[in-house]
Amino acid sequence: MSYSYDEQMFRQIIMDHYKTPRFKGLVEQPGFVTVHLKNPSCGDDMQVQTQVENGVITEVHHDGSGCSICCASASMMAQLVSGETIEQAQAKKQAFYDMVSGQGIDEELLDEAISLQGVAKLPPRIKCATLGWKAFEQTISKETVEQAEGVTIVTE
Amino acid sequence: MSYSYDEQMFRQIIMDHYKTPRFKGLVEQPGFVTVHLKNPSCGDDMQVQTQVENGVITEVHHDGSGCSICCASASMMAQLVSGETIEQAQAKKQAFYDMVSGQGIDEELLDEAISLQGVAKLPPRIKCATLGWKAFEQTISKETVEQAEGVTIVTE
Amino acid sequence: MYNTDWTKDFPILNQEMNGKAFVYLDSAATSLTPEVVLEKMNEYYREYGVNVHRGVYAMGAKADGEFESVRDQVQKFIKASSREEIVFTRGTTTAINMVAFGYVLPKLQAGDEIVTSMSEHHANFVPWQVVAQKAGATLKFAPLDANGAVTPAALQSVMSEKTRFVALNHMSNVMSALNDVQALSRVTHEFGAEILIDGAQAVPHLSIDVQAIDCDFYAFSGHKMFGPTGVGVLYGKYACLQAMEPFEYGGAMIDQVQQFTTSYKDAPYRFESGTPMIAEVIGLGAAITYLEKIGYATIQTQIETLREYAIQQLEQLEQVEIYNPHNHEAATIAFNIKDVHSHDAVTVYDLEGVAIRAGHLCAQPLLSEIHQGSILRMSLQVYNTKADIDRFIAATKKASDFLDVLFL
Amino acid sequence: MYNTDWTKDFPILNQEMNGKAFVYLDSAATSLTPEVVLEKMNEYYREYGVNVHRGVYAMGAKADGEFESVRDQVQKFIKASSREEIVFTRGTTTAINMVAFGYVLPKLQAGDEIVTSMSEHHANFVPWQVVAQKAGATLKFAPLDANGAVTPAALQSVMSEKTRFVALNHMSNVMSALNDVQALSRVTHEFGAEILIDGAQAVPHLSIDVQAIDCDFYAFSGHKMFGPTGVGVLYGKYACLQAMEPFEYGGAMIDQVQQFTTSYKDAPYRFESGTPMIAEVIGLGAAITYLEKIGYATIQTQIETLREYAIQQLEQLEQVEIYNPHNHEAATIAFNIKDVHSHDAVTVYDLEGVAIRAGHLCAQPLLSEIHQGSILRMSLQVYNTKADIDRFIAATKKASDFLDVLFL
Ligand SMILES: Cc1ncc(COP(=O)(O)O)c(C=O)c1O
Ligand SMILES: Cc1ncc(COP(=O)(O)O)c(C=O)c1O
Repeated sequence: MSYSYDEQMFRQIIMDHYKTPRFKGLVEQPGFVTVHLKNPSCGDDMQVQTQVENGVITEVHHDGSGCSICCASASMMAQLVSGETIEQAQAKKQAFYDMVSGQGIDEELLDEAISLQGVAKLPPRIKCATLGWKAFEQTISKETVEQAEGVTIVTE
Repeated sequence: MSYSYDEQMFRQIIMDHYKTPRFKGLVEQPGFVTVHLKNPSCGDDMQVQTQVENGVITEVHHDGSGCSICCASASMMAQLVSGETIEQAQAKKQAFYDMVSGQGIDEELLDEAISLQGVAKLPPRIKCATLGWKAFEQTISKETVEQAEGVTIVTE
Repeated sequence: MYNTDWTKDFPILNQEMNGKAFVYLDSAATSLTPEVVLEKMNEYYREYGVNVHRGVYAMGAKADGEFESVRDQVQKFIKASSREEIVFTRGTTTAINMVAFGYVLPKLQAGDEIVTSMSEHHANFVPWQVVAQKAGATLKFAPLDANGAVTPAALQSVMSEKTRFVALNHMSNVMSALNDVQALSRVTHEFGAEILIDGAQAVPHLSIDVQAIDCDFYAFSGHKMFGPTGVGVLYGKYACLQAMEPFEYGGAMIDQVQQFTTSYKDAPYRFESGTPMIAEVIGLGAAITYLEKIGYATIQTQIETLREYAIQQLEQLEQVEIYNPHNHEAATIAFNIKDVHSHDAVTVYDLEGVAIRAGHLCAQPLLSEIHQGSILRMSLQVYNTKADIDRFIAATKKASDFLDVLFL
Repeated sequence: MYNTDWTKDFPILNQEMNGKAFVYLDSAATSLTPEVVLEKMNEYYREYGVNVHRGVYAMGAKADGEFESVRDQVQKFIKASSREEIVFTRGTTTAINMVAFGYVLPKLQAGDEIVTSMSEHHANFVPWQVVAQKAGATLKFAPLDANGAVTPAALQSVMSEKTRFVALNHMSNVMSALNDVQALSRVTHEFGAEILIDGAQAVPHLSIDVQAIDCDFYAFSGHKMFGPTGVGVLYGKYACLQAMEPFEYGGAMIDQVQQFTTSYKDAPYRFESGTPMIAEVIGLGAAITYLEKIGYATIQTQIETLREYAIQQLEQLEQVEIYNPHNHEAATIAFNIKDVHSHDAVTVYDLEGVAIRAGHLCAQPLLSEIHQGSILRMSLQVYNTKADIDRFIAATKKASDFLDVLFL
């Protein structure tokens, strides 16, 4: 990993999203797709709720419990994809997966989420970092939604 | 095994009991205790029926199917214990167990059954040789009868 | 690569039995286990022998990874469409019981029919008897052809609109007859029923493609295909697995446990409760790798050659009665020696150092079909040699003099 | 003798984790496996690796003998009154399910009561939930004392004439509280009910005498007591076993199979269908021998010493919250680090080479009792050392700075 970073800043970003998550809490409204995912090995538990209109992600919510990496990552995810087109959101998701599997960091797409780049060196934690993204991915992919494993889907 | 024997004679005795078993076939009369034993590893299957009056074994019958050693041994057993006192029958049983486990041969007690002494050198076949004896033993031992494993008891 | 000097991979072949070099002709009961499988299991215990599925530390993740990678391996090995269709079990017996009691029984109604055959191993027979009895369903038997196989027409002849489930073997364990399981699945599905294939004897000998077969379930054991004891596989179409009730309840298979209610994980994890057979699953992976390195073509050629060689010589012995002479893909020869009880015969082989099997072979229904109380079976695997057959034939010639064993 | 240099018997202790010498503090999940156990299993595969129970040839008789002699060994080990009271299973989970579904469920009537506790492992909890639900019975929970134990009085408080069955642990897996199972059995029997003891955590630490306890069933796993994966034991009083329905149907457990009916062997064989876990049972025998050579006294002294040493130091760290400080016989310390999610903490330990467990520990009911979503558990076995504790404490001190792991 050759990207230079400010460790202090990254710590602050992560703790901030962990302690004061953005878009946390689900809504009870029609028009949302909700996906519930769990990481059985550690008990992380994440629900992500998405509203899509005309190919644009108009709203994203998340709720769940878990470790700092899981919670902070979900919050960053919600912030990153809100208001984006599906294509753009998918590009960000892919950029995040690439980063945590050590395949390069796209600062432009990932913005604050680059603070989690250290996860690439912690294989058992990659699942934590991607849980929110995986749930999000399923909310927007009907096909995946139907086949996916460990998914509870509430389409209202 | 230091006992000297006539191999040819032993072969004849065994084949004779195998082909023309004595006391074969069960009876349907009151006063008999019947024990049914199986050797699960080879499918040998043996029923022995005993009538005891005043401490004397008045009648013994056996029926079943199995290999030459199992069938011949049951026939010899029936012949050996018929008309004996329980104590005497038990002594013969013990002598037989001793012989097939290589602990000496009591020709007086075992008579023709000494023809089976070679079983001592065939550990997997000891169970065949003793199956009829084991069933007999259980017919005369109430205590064993009650605890025994793999036993069907018909007391009439 | 595997060693063509088989004694390197299977040191047990260097053992003696009753003072004679050991000839193993009982691979249909359990195959010998190659060194690579033992090494892989030892490696688990010596290098990362911790529990799986909860490993939040690196060594646990390593154990998890090795364990779960075998699921991928099995998926490819039997060509399942997804890794989630692979359930690790204790063996074929457990796998079939899981389907019988977790899938079939809950759906059965009185009057429904289950079809099996008289050539099944007890593991694929008794569970269906019990399930039928519990549900008030009827057990029907597809008739066998002269080789002991179930033809598609034979299956069709006993199917009806009441048939809910069919359970048949891929290759039987006594006659070693090969069933056309693809056609049997088709017939089953035409009647709207579902089918389980007992592959315990097939997997060591044939390449399996569960999607081509289109069966709903497929079961096999590790110990018959160069793997360790204590492990087997249940394949199920994902929708079938998802519709199946758990067989055992406990850790690892749960989602959330509350005081009065519990939710379960999705298949296949819902069927793997408690600490799994970790070393055994890892060993199974090594066995599959080993088997694939040898290749089914090599296995088949070797077995067919040896079997023909043995059959030719047995046929010259008039005291020998062969029950499956024409099953050319078979890995077994089922036979008896006239007027000699199988148990008398087997001791003769034993003292010659030759291990073959005698008895009902867990196939009492088949034995009653062929009117035999017990039987002899020799069975082959790739590590057998022509010399083994010669030793086998020499012992066969002595078997009529079965009392000799008492006077050696 | 065992080696007092434990790395000889457990070469895994010479491994590294994340570049640091490996410290294993997760023996309650699975114990490490000594070389003698591996050697004994390898010996089976290399010297007589054939099937059991049908071996009519010498090598089969050898396998049979080795396998069955472990039954005698287990009988003596837990002081059962006969070898026929010992059933080999896949593990504790299977053993408990066998009793739940084969013994308890068939007897239950609507309105009956089953008693368990909130400190049970899921393996001794979920089956009873399911059984109660299927039968329309009520599940009741014996209250826990401050240490997480079920006292006889606590059990008594929930017993009634409707109680049919009681299922409690001997030692719990999180708090490691020791139950007075002899007194619990007495209370159970006073109400005319029967009791199963889950001994999975007790057997590695205490000498068991099932006759003194007078429990009706006792279950444990090999892999937690130096044995291999894939094997466990169900002890049952013989009359109870004889009254229990088979759990799996197939080969080896049958007496006679006819077309429509089957009769079964007596216990314990009726419960061991199919090819058993042969190598694993033989390995279990070696594990018992090993454990007995070390002796429970040595194990207990070592664990108690190390645990006190660890507790003393943990108590000086104000960020640490210990849930079972007063369980002096315990082999575990259950704790959390304030304001640190257990999964964040465990990575800190991991990177320090220290393996401890985090999560719900297959004990969600207990966690809900102590109002924790997840927890940390370190657990000890005889091969642990004072140096291990020092490493553990050092890691604990770093755990509050859990984000450091991202920036190493
Ligand atoms: C108390 C207790 N019971 C049951 C089990 C389940 O044992 P196994 O996973 O070996 O079936 C465990 C092990 O995790 C345990 O600690
Ligand atoms: C055809 C067939 N089915 C099932 C089984 C049972 O397999 P296992 O004993 O491994 O459970 C066997 C093995 O004996 C078999 O040959």
